[in-house]
Amino acid sequence: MPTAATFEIEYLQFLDADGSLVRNDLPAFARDTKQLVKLYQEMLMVRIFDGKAIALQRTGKLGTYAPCLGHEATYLAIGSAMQEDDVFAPSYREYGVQFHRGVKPRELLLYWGGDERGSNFSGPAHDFPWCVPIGTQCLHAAGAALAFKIRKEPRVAVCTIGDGGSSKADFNSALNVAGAMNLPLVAVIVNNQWAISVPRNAQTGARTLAQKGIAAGLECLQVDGNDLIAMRAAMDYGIKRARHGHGGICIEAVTYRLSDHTTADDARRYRPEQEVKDAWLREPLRRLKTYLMSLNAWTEEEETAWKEQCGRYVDAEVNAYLETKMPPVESMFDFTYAELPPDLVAQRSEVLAAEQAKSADRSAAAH
Amino acid sequence: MPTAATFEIEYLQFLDADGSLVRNDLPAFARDTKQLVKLYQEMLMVRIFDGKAIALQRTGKLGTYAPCLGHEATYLAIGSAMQEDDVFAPSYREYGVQFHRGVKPRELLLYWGGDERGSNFSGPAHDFPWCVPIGTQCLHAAGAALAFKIRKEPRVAVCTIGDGGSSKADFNSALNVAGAMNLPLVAVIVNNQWAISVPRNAQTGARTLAQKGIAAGLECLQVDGNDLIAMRAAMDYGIKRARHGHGGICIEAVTYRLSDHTTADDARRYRPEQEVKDAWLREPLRRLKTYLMSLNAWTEEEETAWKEQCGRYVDAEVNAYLETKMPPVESMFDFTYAELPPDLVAQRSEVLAAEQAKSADRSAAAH
Amino acid sequence: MAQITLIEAVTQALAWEMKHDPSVVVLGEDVGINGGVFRATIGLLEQFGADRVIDTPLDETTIAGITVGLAAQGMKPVAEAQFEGFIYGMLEQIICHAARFRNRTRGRMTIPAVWCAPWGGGIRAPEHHSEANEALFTNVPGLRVVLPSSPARAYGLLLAAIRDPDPVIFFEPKRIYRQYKEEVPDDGEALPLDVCFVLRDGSDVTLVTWGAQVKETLEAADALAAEGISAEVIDVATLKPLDFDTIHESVKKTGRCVIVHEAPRTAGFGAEISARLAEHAMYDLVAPVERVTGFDTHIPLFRLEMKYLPSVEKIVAASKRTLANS
Amino acid sequence: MAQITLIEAVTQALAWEMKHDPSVVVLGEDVGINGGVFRATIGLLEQFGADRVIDTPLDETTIAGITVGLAAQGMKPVAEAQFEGFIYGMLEQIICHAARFRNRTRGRMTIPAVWCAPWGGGIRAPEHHSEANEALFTNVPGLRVVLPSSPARAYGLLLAAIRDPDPVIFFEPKRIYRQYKEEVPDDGEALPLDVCFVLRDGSDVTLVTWGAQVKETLEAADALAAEGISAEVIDVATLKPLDFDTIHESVKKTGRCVIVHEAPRTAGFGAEISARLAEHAMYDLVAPVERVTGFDTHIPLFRLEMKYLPSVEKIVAASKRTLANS
Ligand SMILES: Cc1ncc(C[n+]2csc(CCOP(=O)(O)OP(=O)(O)O)c2C)c(N)n1
Ligand SMILES: Cc1ncc(C[n+]2csc(CCOP(=O)(O)OP(=O)(O)O)c2C)c(N)n1
Ligand SMILES: [Mg+2]
Ligand SMILES: [Mg+2]
Repeated sequence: MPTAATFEIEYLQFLDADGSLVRNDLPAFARDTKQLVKLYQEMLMVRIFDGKAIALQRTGKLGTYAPCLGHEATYLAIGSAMQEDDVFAPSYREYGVQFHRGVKPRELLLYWGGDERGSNFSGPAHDFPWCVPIGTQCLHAAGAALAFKIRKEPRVAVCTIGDGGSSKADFNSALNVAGAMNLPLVAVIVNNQWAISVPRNAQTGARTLAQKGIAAGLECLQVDGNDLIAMRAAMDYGIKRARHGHGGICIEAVTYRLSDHTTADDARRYRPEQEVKDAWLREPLRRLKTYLMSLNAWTEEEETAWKEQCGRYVDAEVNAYLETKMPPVESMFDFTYAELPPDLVAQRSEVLAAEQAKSADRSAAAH
Repeated sequence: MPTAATFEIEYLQFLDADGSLVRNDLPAFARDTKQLVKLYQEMLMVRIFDGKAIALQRTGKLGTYAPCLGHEATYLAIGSAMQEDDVFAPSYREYGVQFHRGVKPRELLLYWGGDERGSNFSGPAHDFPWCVPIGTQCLHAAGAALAFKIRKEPRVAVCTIGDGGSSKADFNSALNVAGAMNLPLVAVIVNNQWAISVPRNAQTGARTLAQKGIAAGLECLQVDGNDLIAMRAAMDYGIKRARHGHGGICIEAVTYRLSDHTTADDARRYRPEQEVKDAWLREPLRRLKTYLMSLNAWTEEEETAWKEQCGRYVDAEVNAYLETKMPPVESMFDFTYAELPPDLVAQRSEVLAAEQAKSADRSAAAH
Repeated sequence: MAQITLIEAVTQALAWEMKHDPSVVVLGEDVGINGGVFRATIGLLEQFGADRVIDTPLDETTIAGITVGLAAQGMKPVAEAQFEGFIYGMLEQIICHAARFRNRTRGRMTIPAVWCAPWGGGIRAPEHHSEANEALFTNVPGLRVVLPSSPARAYGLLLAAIRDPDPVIFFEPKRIYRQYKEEVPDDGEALPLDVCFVLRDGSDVTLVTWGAQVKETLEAADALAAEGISAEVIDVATLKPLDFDTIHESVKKTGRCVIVHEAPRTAGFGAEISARLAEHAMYDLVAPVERVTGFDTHIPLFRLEMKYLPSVEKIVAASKRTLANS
Repeated sequence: MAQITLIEAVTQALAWEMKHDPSVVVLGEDVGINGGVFRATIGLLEQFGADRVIDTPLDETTIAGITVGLAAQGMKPVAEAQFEGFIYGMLEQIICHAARFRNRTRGRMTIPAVWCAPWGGGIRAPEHHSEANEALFTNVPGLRVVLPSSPARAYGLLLAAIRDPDPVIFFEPKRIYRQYKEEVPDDGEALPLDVCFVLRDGSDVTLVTWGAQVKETLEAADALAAEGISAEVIDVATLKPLDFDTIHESVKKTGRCVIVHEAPRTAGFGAEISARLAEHAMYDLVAPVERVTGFDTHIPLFRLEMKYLPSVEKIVAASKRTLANS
């Protein structure tokens, strides 16, 4: 039969699980070992923060928390490939991207600590807040990309989504509109193999998740998401295309969720221990460290020193979080509309009155 | 770079626009010219009905109507390839499929005539009613397919969707779940090039619509939807695979909407006349007629006689429709729940009382 | 100055605001070359180009989601659902994001967007083209819900909706799109989004309504007047946030209230107005509040739809009941 | 006989019905091996297999749509939204199809399906895990909306919901999933879907509520009793269709009514109850109806959420106002 169309999806990897190069066409940025070291340090920082956050939750000082253990390479690749005025639309665990873009750990903790002020963060003001409704952030990124196109700004919108989220209607809609309107959208599927208890193969019959982009006429690429170099190369490629008006791309970052889904989850209920053990052999930090040490660009001493520095930094951030005062009760009203309508004004003063009465009682009782 | 996956989408055509065979591996059914003649006759009947329905609307005897001019081959191929106990989930203009499955023109007219009773039709009771919210019917078909799989019934669910509808989130969700669960779903994209005023290329950047199935890991096929033989061969192929547990397929039927979108639309506002003229050269009836006449299986005399027969049949159906009494006013309540709750009982008697009062007034006035 | 219809007023407002604010864009299905299936956007493509009058792929989820993205990045999108009955695919984005971004980010990111849709029954349209589903939005904090009922109010309220810094649901009563024309100066003057409009003064009974039912309600007021009953008619116009004071003031005067809407009665927005009267006007009321509404059924296909919709007769009868009861 | 919690009663009802009706299937995200994020479906996969306990792809549109398809083809699906805050992607299918198929086809095709979701706030969960959005459904004809508030009612009402020939929205008040245990015989006995439950008799004031607020409302009744005020407590349980008679009978006796719900006040379902009282019980009421509800804001993240939710204090204060006023 005549052929209507053919497609090919490539797989990109530079560093294998053991930290040896599998190809010799290293991209320019990767020849700058200083930069690689810096990114490795940031990856390590994220991991240390992650562990600390879990500890906080376990001791009742934080609400439910979604760890990012194992995703560090993917996230730092995304963060470092983006420019400040590009827009990032995350789901809820892309801390590596966000720290690189200026979000403070204390803000992240505030968010998971049940305080809206965490989303008013120090990262770029045009970056989107954490997004809990799966997939919906991808359309925000597409809308941002459309705004850039309309205003003829050389900016790119990047969104991240999980393997589970790649099943969500919104994600496919975002890819489709990006293709239909030739938008500067870089969509990264962070395939960590699990959507809570549902394995990647239960999400779709597609051989790769990257091929979701074919339905939208987008460029597609599958990448070893545990390989910082490959992932960064993929992001550089996709962002450059998008910034120059060549349209969107769908990148599948193949990685693994080494942690529970969140602190409210117990992965042992549904996930074979052996699978996790094997995944640890492919995790992103070890291989990059090996590679950097093979170049004599990093030493165990530096590692130890850096870990201590991270510990101090994270502790300081945690204390800043713990010392944040409760938000005033009226703040629950103040951001519902730009201007409070009469109903809300009345409800607001009702609450304030009640609060004052209570504290009056308390102080009365005190005397 | 290593390749993660490759895909190829084939294009299927047997009869070209002029009615000559472009390949010699005719499928078995197509060698049975009697059957081809019968299907040609049904296509002609649909076209004659279509024109009549438009005339009814123009003369105020019908509500808004969605014609199917140009889609006849696609529809009869689908209808004739399905078994009675397969399930069909249409959008709103697949009359050729439905007539073949036993829906009566009078029922169709009742529906467009603003009467719910039209959807309680004589076709298979398990077939879905017309579906106005674009794309949603595809998930009904997927659900039906899942029911068959759970009950281990060798049945297939077929849904149709437009080129515009192929952008709708639900459609992609239906393909994805069919792939993920290996469901017997045959999804046919009836690509008639227009979604009201929006051309196919504004819907997606995808080169073919068939490739939407790649995102879901489905088999994909692009077909000349104006070629009854190719379209029927594609349906036979897809239905057989599905029935034998080999999973779903996404078939793009390339055709053309020769009419306005509906009687409420004026395509001249947005569509070049020349494009329509050219499309008429590829329309499905002419080529099949030419082919059948070249086989001496059909003559002008038979054509004339058959047209008259269709005319009489359609007129009878139209009269049956026109003679249908208004539904009783209380019928607006009676199918809201299996059993009417007190509120509705009260509202229902309220209405009946008002109606009786009115008719009392009228008869009083009459004396 | 030209006399224009309600839908022409919608177009006029869009054109004015697009001319004066480059950040305003219109997006939806068939809003471009076709000018919308009701012609609400006719001429805009020619005037403002395809970058600002955007035909989207056929997916309400897409439209709603990119609208949030556009608005979050400094644009002022006016998104159209082709009919109110197709707005459901937009709800996750409207409820989870448009209505919440300001609150979620403590004001860092806001969504100054408008969602328009032709609304309501009575035009002999196919299924899903005749809903009155405003109650989907009136319980959602952070939204405004607006329903104009005249050319002038359509113009002024749509301008206000586009300029409002928060998301607005703007339902257009399609049954009265072309009911009558009136002079609507194209002066860019917005109307307030936080008041009800008293369309007719009266002393015996207050008739409260919105959207296309304003037509029947005013006709009912005439019929009542002919029988010496003086009805005050209020067009709520902005359902959320509700200007209850105007309604309350009127009921203080009349002591009676009939609420008219075409949505199903149970948990329709009329319930909120009736509830507030029960809570704040109990001692002003001399008769129980009445609701004249659609029934608790789906609006029937068009052979029966007029039997479903509130009628002048029903409004008159309900008004008389409030008078009989006292 | 074992004492079980509300969520264990949900599981017990699902298991009973799946055992006795092979057409019942459960589908949703993480309902399989994980047994649901709250363990509502724990053990079902082992008992009934992957054909009947179905982990779906992560897409609410998919879940809702295939649920309609399954139900239309002879199955009785119980679809789960992982949280009420993720149900929006299901609305088009629920409103346009589940609620309408019987009417659309004149009874030829019906949708005997149940949509379950954990519902409401107060568990210190992340954003979108604490909504009370029942008002999205109560204005939609063809639906039933059910909210159990005890293990026994969860068991009996869920059985009734699954057996009901029409679509049912079944919200589970997650805050009281494990509040207390009670004996719930696993006897397959369903409870009626069309009545309110009078949980406590009283003569001075009627407290009407549903879901998790039943807890605070009963505590408020105790507090009032301690001050010599006799409060009747009604659990509405089935919001739609509403059993207004039971509420009306109570108010005839008490002359006072306080409605308690955690959803935002404006256009929350409390408005419908208040409205019906205004319309049918005006002469029975000796004091204006009161509503104690969530504010017209989004429920805050958990640092402030308890300040948002109705409290025993607020219910007691409102009850006293109804007494002071007369
Ligand atoms: C619309 C919606 N449905 C359900 C959920 C509940 N939920 C939160 S995370 C999650 C799994 C997400 O898996 P994946 O997309 O793979 O991302 P990951 O958490 O693995 O990074 C689910 C079902 C949600 N947040 N939003
Ligand atoms: C969810 C939804 N959105 C919008 C519409 C309005 N509408 C009806 S038909 C149509 C175009 C459909 O085009 P296509 O899918 O190509 O099918 P065709 O009519 O060409 O057969 C639109 C936008 C609808 N019916 N449902
Ligand atoms: Mg995942
Ligand atoms: Mg089309």
